[in-house]
Amino acid sequence: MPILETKMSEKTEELLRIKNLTVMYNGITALRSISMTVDKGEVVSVLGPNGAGKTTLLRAISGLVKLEVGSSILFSGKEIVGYQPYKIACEGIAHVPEGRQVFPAMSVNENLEVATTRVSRGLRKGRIDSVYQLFSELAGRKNQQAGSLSGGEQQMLAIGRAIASGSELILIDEPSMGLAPIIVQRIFRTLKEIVKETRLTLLLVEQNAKLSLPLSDRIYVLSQGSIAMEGPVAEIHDNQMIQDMYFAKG
Amino acid sequence: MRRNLKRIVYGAFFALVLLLPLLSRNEYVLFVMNKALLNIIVVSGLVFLTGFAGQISLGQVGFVAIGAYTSALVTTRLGMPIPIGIVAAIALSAIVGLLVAIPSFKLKAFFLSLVTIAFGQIIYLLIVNLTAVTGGSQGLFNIPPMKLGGTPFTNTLYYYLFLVLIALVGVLMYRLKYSYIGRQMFAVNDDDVAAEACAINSKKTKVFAFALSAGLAGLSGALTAHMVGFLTPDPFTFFDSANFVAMAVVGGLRQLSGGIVGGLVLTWLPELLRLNISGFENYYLLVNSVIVMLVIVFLPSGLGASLFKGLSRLWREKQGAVTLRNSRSKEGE
Amino acid sequence: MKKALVMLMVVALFAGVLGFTPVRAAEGAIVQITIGSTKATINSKAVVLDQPPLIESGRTLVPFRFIGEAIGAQIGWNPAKKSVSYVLGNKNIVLTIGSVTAIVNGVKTTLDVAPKILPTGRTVVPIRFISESIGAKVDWNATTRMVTVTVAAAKPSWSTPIKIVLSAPFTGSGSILGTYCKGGAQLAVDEINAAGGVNGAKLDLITYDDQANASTAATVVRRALDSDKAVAIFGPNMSAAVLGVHALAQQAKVPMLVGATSPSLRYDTTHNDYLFRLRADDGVKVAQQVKYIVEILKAKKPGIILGSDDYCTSALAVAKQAFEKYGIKIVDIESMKEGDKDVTAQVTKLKNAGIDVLVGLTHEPEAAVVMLKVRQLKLAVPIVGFSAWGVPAFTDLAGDAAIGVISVQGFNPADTDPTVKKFVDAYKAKWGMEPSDPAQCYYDGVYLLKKAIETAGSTDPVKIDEALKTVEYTGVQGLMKCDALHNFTNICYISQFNGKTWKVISKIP
Amino acid sequence: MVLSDLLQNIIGGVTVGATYGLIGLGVVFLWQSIERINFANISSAMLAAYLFYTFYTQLHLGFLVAFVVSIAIIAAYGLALRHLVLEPINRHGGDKLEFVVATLMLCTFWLSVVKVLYGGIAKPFPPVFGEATSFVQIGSISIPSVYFWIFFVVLVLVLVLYVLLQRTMIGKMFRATAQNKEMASLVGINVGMTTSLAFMLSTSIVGIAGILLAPIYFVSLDLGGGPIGVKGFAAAVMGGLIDPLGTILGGLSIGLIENFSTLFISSAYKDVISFVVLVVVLVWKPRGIFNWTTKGD
Repeated sequence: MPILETKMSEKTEELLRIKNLTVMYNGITALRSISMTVDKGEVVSVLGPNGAGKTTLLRAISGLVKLEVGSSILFSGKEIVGYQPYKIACEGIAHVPEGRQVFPAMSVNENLEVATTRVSRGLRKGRIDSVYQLFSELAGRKNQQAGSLSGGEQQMLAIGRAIASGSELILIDEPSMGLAPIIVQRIFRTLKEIVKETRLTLLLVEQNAKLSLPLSDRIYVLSQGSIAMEGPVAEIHDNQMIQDMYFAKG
Repeated sequence: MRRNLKRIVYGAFFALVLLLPLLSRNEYVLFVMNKALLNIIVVSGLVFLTGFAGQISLGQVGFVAIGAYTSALVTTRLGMPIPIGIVAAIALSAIVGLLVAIPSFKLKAFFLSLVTIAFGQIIYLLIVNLTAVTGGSQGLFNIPPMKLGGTPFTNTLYYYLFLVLIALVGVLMYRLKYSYIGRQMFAVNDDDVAAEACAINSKKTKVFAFALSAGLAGLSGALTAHMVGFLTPDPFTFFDSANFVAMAVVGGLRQLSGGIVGGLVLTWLPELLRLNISGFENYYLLVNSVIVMLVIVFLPSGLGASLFKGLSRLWREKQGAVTLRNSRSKEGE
Repeated sequence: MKKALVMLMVVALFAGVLGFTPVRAAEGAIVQITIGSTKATINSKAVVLDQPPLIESGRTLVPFRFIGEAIGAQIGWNPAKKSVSYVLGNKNIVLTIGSVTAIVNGVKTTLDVAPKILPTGRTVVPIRFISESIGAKVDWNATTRMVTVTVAAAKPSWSTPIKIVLSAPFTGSGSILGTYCKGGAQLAVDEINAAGGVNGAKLDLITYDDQANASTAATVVRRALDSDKAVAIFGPNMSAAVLGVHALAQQAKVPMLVGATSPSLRYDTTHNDYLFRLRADDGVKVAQQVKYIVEILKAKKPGIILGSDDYCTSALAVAKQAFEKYGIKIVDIESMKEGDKDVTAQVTKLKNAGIDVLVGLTHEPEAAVVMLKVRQLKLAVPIVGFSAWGVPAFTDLAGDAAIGVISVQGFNPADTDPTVKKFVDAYKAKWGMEPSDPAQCYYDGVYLLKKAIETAGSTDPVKIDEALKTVEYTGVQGLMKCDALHNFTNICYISQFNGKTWKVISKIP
Repeated sequence: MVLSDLLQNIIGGVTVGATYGLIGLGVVFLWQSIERINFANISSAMLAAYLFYTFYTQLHLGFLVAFVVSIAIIAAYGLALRHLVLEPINRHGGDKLEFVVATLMLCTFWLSVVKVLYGGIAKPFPPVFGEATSFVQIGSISIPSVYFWIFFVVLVLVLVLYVLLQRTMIGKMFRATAQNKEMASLVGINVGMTTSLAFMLSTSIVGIAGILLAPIYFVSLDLGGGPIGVKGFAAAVMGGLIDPLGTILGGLSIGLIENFSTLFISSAYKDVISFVVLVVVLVWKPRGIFNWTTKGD
């Protein structure tokens, strides 16, 4: 065993550790003592049916929902429960919420700019340019109002904003929702590229497991507010339930 | 024991209400009390409109003015009997209320409140400028008082008349609140779109709420005209509308009692603050506004709610079904 | 904390309501009893005694509780000392059963007959002694064997302060006026009190804010009449408010002295014996103004800039009539609202109408707005303003733009008349500012009231009212005497502003 | 009606309208950030005018000092407004309507305070923008010199606000918060800070407007309530409550409507007409007729 342990610490560093996370909405338990970890450089997917609490999980990490006593979220070893959302963002967790939330009355460039508050002044332009390299569609629309972009472009902008922020962990919620398949594929291609090149840490919520699994290292399956299953992609992928749920033809 | 206490408190309250004209032989007290009762009628309408149907009106005094001038003109210029004047007042205010409701289909909260402000101002300006009809800023005088067997009503008679009317309004409101239409209103208030999806015609309920509150305001205006005997445009300004909304909020928007508590407290407060201290004539409105602000900031659910909470704690009764329904929380907003 | 606040409010509310309930003081009563009969009357209402009155040593004895209640006294019974006490107003009587010594207001007095307990167990007391000690009159009719006790209604005593109420605007649109109304009235009250009051009694001025609002004024006047029991009311200062409330004063038979100037308040329309105006009405002033415009300025095409409230509109009504009398047509009337700050369009229209004199019927700040625009747009005609144009509240704001403006004034602080000068100096010393219309009118009003009370020899409002109709008083406004229309006519000035003061062109007594 | 008359009226309408626009800006900044309407918005104008009057005329502090100190106090007042009115109401479960009523009462409160401290008599404003009777003659048109100050300051203010909002990081953060509060906090913007900024910006702009307006309105209670406040709201509505430039244009159009309805219809009904126009605009284009911030959507 000691050999394994050494190996672990060499290979990975724990970035996010969630312990006993519980969320109640109006007396209904939305998440029940969730415990999970995300290592640095890892891509972790969260699967689960509608209403399983996937979005709530991401919102809980970002500090947008009230947590029950006893919940703990360690980010880089630091307890962030009770932080205001903007503080959590400044710690280095970027959140791409579902529904492509851009600032509609601001230009593409301004959308990226306001996300770079934790980047030092001199490096901001470089980070923004790197987003334009990843999403060349946006480069040509720098000064266009974000509200006038197409849905796919808005999603790219939302992801680009997270990348521009220089966060260590990016939470992405349903990036494929409501987009044409071809655009979804385009976005996931870029995500794959990012993961490969930058070894960014991703926590991904995605209904479409066909898209997310190839990207992921590990999976958590949420069901009715609890973790039903977890493990490396290779193991879970063969699980019958997952097969039925996400890969069945029909 | 507790139950007896409850009975005693309520009994004493109702006895006080019923016997007030006999306890106090002071005409001034009765007159202010009558004004408070008239305000209660307007504020009850506002509580219904705002608290139950979720529509804001910052021009309610416009309806009061329409009611007051209608009844005054019908009785003085046309020589009709007072009841006809009052019915005409209610009808006209309610009809104008229907019209003001139309913008509410499209507009939300602040935008609607601006429409109502504009409405109130337009009515005020028309009163001031249509001198031939309204007497302009000089006003209308010699409006006939109500009569009982040939002799004019005393303040005491007005007091009991208004009490009866308030009781009727209260019963009407109570029945509406727990009727189909009342539940629809809660639905509209909570969520327009969802209510629409449930096949509730939000337009109809909004129109109804506007017309009802306007009609009540008109009734109050008409009664004021006959009780006071004259009309000038000055009690019909924007600040008077704001004062009515303040009464509704201070009383509590979520209970029917809100109108009563708010109307009573905010009519009496400035009168009580008119202290006999030299120089205080400059300060009493300042103190009044501070007290109202404190109540709103620290008791946003209103004095009425807090009062009943305090009373029910007094006799420690389990909160029954009715109170539960009363205290609907404001999740929808 | 919350609960405490709520309870506090509720308690305050009810305490307030009940606080206004007056303790029943002696309200005047006539009590009649017949010897040997249990039937008696109080204010001609029949009551039944539990013990018929009896005569002992020529004195009538009645049950102690009955007589106390009948005359409205508070009754006390001390079983230990076997003493009975009566308190009414400032009178205090203590009798002891079986003793001929009584104590009236702390002074020992001897009775003819001692109070006693009858075999029936009833305590009886001598009616004449009790009644007379309390100040009532006792009559004995030997044939009907009837005793009549007459308790006079409590008059405002000369030793208590004489309450007068001022209703004036302190908040809202007319708040400028309230300051002057009170300034004038309070100055007079303080001067009178410092000089020993009215026949030794101090004046007590209670001031209420009526917000220049007729319906608030109605509440204030009721309060003055019912709660404060004022012997006279000053104000309201706004004509519409007076029209709304003067009937209340009439019903209560309390004189109301106002500075409001609308012609509609004249006696020939109100028929109110209790309403007096402390100066000439606008009919007089506007007539002077129009006379000046037509006869001196020889203007043929007057234009009017008009405010929207009742002061302005009622002045317009008079002006229209006055011009009509001269056969002159007003060529243009442009209106503005109180608070308006841009009158470019109005002044443009007046200019284009070719007017040869501009008549200003607005309040002070609007007058300043108009004059600045008149200078900007170079409307080069004489400007004749109504009384609100003849005050510093206008000239301070308008500055140089006001130079040359002619105004009809009810008061000119620059007048060299010694009475005026004395008033202006005293006002400046007390309030740190120059008095302005209508301060002088309420100042004179209080002195007028003092004279009326002295003439009447009473603080009974009805008698004061009678006296007001006859007294003459020379004050800041000149000789004041009630005319047939219940106006105290005053001096009026036509003056022109020279950049510093109003130079009097003519003084019309 | 000659051309110079028309021009004269356009200038009058535009000047008064610009002031409505400035007042409206105060409404816009608060709405943008917290979607609340401060009905005591106009009180800031009155308070600033009286503060300036106190510092300049009574304490002889000099123009610049008096101006800066007054506006600083007004900004601090904005901050206090947030922490003493908005936050407690939210904390105790109140909502938009409670804020509306509390600020309505605040309006009365400030009027009473000023009335008690300074009396009800309007005071002449010190001639810091030139004498009231000094006019600039251009051809047959004569313009009071203070009008140029108003144009100048409105122009500078709009420019400064434009640069602040469009070009600086803090301005962009402010706009981002206005458009999507939750998203703003997720990208690391301190929403609490931008809210405070909104309050301070809102009261300061109206405060500056107040000092600027005082030569026209005088140092008077008229600056603290009445028509100007309502017309400020109307200007904001024309800009859809979010577009600053649209608000200024909205104010200008209200000023012009007022002048032209007096000129061509009736002076008595000019306010009726402008209120009817307001209602028509609200019903016809509830998002504002001068609102270019969001297209489509």
